[in-house]
Amino acid sequence: MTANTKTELAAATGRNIMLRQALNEALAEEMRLDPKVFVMGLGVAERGGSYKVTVGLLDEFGPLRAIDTPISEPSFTGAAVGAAITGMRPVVEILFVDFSLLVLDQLVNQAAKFKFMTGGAGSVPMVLRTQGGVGNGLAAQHSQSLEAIFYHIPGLKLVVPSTPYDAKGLLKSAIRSDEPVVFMEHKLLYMVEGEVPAEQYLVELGKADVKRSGSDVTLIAWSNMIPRCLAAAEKLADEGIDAEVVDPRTLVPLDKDTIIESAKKTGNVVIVQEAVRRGGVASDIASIIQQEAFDYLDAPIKIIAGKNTPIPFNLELEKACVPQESDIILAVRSRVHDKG
Amino acid sequence: MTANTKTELAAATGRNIMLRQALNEALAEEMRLDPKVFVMGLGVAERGGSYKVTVGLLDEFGPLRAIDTPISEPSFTGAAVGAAITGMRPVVEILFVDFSLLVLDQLVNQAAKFKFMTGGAGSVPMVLRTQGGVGNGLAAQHSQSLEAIFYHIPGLKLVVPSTPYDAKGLLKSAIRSDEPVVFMEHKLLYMVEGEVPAEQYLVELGKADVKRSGSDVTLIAWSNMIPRCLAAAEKLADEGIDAEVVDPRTLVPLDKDTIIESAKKTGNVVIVQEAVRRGGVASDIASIIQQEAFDYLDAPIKIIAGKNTPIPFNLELEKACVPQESDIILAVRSRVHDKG
Amino acid sequence: MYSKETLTKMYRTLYAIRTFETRCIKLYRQGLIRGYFHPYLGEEAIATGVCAALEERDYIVSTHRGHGHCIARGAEIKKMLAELLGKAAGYCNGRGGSMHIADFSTNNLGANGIVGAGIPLGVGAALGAKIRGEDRVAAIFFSDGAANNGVFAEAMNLAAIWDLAVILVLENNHYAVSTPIEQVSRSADLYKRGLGYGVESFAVDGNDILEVYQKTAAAAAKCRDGKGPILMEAKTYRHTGHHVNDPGQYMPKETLDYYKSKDPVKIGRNYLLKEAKASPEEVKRIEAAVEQELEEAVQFAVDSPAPSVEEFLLEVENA
Amino acid sequence: MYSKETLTKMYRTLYAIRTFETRCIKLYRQGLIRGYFHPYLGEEAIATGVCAALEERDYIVSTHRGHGHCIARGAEIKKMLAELLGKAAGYCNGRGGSMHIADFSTNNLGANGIVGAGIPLGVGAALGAKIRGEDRVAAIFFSDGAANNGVFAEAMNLAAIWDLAVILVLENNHYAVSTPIEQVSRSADLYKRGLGYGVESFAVDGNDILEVYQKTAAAAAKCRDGKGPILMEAKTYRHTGHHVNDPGQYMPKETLDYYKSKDPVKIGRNYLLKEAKASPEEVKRIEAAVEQELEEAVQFAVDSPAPSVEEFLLEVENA
Ligand SMILES: Cc1ncc(C[n+]2csc(CCOP(=O)(O)OP(=O)(O)O)c2C)c(N)n1
Ligand SMILES: Cc1ncc(C[n+]2csc(CCOP(=O)(O)OP(=O)(O)O)c2C)c(N)n1
Ligand SMILES: [Mg+2]
Ligand SMILES: [Mg+2]
Repeated sequence: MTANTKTELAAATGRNIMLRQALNEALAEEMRLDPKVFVMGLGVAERGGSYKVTVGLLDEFGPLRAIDTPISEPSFTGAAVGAAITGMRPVVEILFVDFSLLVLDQLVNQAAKFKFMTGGAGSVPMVLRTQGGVGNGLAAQHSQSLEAIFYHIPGLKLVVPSTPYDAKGLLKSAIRSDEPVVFMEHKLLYMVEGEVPAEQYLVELGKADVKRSGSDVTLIAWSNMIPRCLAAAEKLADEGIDAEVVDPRTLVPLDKDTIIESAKKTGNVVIVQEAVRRGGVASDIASIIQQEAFDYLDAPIKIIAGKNTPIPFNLELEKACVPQESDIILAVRSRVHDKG
Repeated sequence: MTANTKTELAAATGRNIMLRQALNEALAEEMRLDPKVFVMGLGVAERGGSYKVTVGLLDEFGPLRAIDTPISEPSFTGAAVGAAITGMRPVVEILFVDFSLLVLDQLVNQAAKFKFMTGGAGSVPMVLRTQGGVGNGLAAQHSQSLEAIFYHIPGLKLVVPSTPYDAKGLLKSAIRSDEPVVFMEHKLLYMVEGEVPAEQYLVELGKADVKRSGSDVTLIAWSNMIPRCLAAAEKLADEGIDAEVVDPRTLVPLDKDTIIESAKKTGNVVIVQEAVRRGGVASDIASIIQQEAFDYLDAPIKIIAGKNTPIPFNLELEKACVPQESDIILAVRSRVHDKG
Repeated sequence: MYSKETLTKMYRTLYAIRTFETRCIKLYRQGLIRGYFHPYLGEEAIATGVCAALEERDYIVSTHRGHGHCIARGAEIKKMLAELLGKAAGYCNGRGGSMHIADFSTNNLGANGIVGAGIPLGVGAALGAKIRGEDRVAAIFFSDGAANNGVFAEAMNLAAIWDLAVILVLENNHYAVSTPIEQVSRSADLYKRGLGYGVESFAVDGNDILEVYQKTAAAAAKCRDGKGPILMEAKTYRHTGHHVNDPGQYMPKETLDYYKSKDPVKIGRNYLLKEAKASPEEVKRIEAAVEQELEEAVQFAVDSPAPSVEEFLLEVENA
Repeated sequence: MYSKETLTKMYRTLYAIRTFETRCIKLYRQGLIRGYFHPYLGEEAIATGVCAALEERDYIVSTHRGHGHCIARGAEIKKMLAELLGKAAGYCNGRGGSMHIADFSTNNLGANGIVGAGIPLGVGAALGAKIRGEDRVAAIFFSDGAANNGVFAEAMNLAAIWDLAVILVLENNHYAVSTPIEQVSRSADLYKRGLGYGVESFAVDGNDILEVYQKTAAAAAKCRDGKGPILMEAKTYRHTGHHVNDPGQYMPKETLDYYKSKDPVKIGRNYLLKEAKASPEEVKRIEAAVEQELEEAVQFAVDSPAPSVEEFLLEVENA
């Protein structure tokens, strides 16, 4: 069963769990269903993962399917690719997306291209789970948002969940995908709670979710920018501005139809992205919308994004680098004024 | 002395050399001027580089300043960063941009952020020379165009020359830059000839060059797409379509003024990029133009880009993957028809 | 003592690789093969000896210099040639070319355009087999240059701590393009690098088919016993430059002559003649059969159609 | 025989690191320090002994567990504290924090948030010095976990083939976070990995300040003679978990007790008392002075202003 917001609510049984628990359930369920699925990474087995996403997997599935690795990211990622090529379904954890910069040869030159280079004969059904975004004073090498890099690479799918419900259903679909999937979590969302039904379900890759429907302006965001957009939307509602919040949930494949439809409806688009503005995914989405909905736009597409800088350690400076609820509210307000 | 097209022509003395020779002159001149400048990479010394860019440097400057390396890209790039931090000006060669995926930790986590992380106390005056794009049957791991990755990283400059004149002047400026610069060459341009003055000159980073001025449509392109745009423009001229061809020459810093000015003048923009469409630099430039020149655009900004696939080995398939002169002509034509 | 059948099979493979590469270089000069082409000439005994000692269920991982590994593993010559010519009937439908041929029917996980990148892939194949409880060895081919890519040390260590059935076959041909190993390693005995990681490591004469075969068979047995991984450095030398267009002037004549005097194909032929008492006529027949299959394959490849651009673009659209 | 002055200086440093880390953990618990904090408690003798044996002109490269290296190299405690508190007066103007402190006034090229990434940086510093013809050694600190990052092998090899003046100081505290070295290496004697690369390699007692000092002095002399690089593995153990919030329950009590019985600070104090015949009162005075400087530094850091957000944003705009 695949789901969208409506069936989500239907399915939800009032069971609230944290996003990290939702991910843990997804892993355990898929590992029970398919002996080819295994997890590996730094401390994923004995420690249960630095963010507790893989807790209990070692006990239930043993050391051959929950594997602790040395600090050899390029090679254990490459090993996952080799295992996938030969029939396994590895779920590799790269502790911080910042460290994924160590494994791009294996991910981009090998995993993403293998099926193509072998004329379709080979396939690489693996998931690379990683985690990004600003936390609380983790500084420049532990706070990046790098989804744009994966987004640009043919052959990779890219998932950026914002809720426990989506995270669980999308991770299960990612594990079942026959192509390599980069699954980007956000460090500030692991402990966020949300409704997750007890029975199993999938969320299809490539289906956006309208997290809030509205008529005045379309807010497009993902991952940790979704809660901020929803909070901003509530405040804006008090001012009589009715914002629609669209969460693509997966950036590859991208649900262009839902995005374009919303843009045409409101004629007014603001894209909110934690990553730096230059060369970010928001720019690409904007370029698509201006192409597909040119005659419907009342004003240029506005992008609110991270500042063009590495992330500083000091908390106040850090805060100033990524879009806050207030930035979203101000941008939408000025935008609605521009219009009228 | 910094230059633009006019002074280029003024300066030019009818001396035609290949782009790889222009690069070679830039390296030799800067190495003579500054003993802190040295080159390292695979075969750059004894072999003079796989594309003959570093020929003669070993003889003139000796083995301490023209250094052949093992196949240890991450570490010799890291060594370049360490040398730069301590006062040298290394010019590292990564043979193919595809292999730069091995060095992104050193380039992105270290070089690009070092000055910032040290509160401005440190600096990394290094140049990473690399080479990308489709050649002739080099297949998926030797044909990528990955400028979008570097473009997204705060702290890196990005140079993408299209002519021998620009290549020489920009490389000299890159070597003198106090921030890390990624200098992206194109394998099909090395043997292209162009006028290069005998006397020394610089081309400033961040200044676009209008390679052809026109009034009907703005073509924005860089690197190997420039010759194709210029050839297309000549054909279009025969049909009475007057195309302007803008070459940013450096993507970071990006000369937005020249781009916006041209867009406002023609009201009609086509961006031509060899890299895949999704998440490419063209999307970002389009998102900037629609923001800055919204009311001047007669039609959506059109992007002609590489197909969303790894590059195939077969030459016909390869050709079909990247924009050809004919694709540019067709796109501009249809665009001009859309208008009228 | 080796059966005549074994020695015949080995010689057939040695000769098949030799003639394949020689013929393809001609095709390259004629412009029928494009792009990269790294001949395996002079190294034939390594692929042949290693693969002869493996079981069908075992995996191999190849390199940019991979034609020999393919053939030794039993690939179809005509599908290889079709790929080198960029034809639809090739192993990769003309999309991969020389550096990306893989053949899953022989558990050949493929060549690689990134030097060293195949090493962790092979370790992962062995890991998967261990998880599934299957008795499969992964033989990973790579050369001296790749031993300087950090993934060599990393991946060897992974194989060691997980006791994987991995044979690291280091084809030390003493060069990375034009860079001699002495210039990029204090010791040219690269097998020593394995010792510090607690990995059984040794060197063999890479031009002697029987030494390679014996040592590989023993290594494979150890791996199946859970005593892997093993690092086997096979000393050899290229008979040509790095790629088709490299004259290789930097290779000292005396060294080249020395290794040519130890030509692995000649050595293999001598084993067949002396050990197995084959007659010169028998040897000729073997060679003739190989040559005929090769010529038929060339014809097949030349005649077979190129991939359809339209279908390709359609596929890309729907990707 | 060591002069009293030398032993005093060393003890002062050992004690300064010990009290700095202990005090900062308090500040962390009070919420005054945020983000990552990896205490150097228990490893003080390594940074102290190594840096005592280096010249001012020499370079060091630090790690995520870097406060000890900073202090041993002579950093200003108050600028370190200001950085840990994210203040404008800090070494990085509050932009780096614990994992990114560098101090160019002492040729400390900085800590690093990427495990192992500092190793090639140090090799590059030594390469630059060699190109400039300067007599400078680069001492590169890293721990057992980093030895499994491929850049360790790659960069050690670069230093070897270029005969660089590099001392690779492997602080083997037996853990990478909670992962014991035995689980990720067949041999816990990581120095052995250097031998295969032709690098002089050995292990020392990382808790014995004088052994570390002597061996480093000898290594530095060799490096200045062009006989580098040298891999020195210093065996030690953390007194705490991996970071401030890690209780470290996975560390066996008996092992921890053993190493605590070999407390480097206590050992250093005994050397001062026995070898240099310092009186308990003298030792107390040294400790009191250290404590006073530390408290003044804490006050300074607490009172000093945060960086201006406006100026920061302006700077970003103009970048
Ligand atoms: C990571 C990487 N760096 C550089 C290259 C370019 N390159 C292709 S083959 C080759 C030489 C490889 O030497 P070696 O590993 O000894 O293999 P051999 O050619 O001797 O079989 C190089 C440097 C590459 N393909 N990948
Ligand atoms: C490349 C990389 N992988 C993982 C991490 C997360 N991490 C931070 S410290 C650490 C442990 C490092 O162990 P070791 O090198 O032994 O240093 P120690 O903490 O013992 O001083 C890990 C895994 C990282 N920072 N960088
Ligand atoms: Mg070689
Ligand atoms: Mg450690």
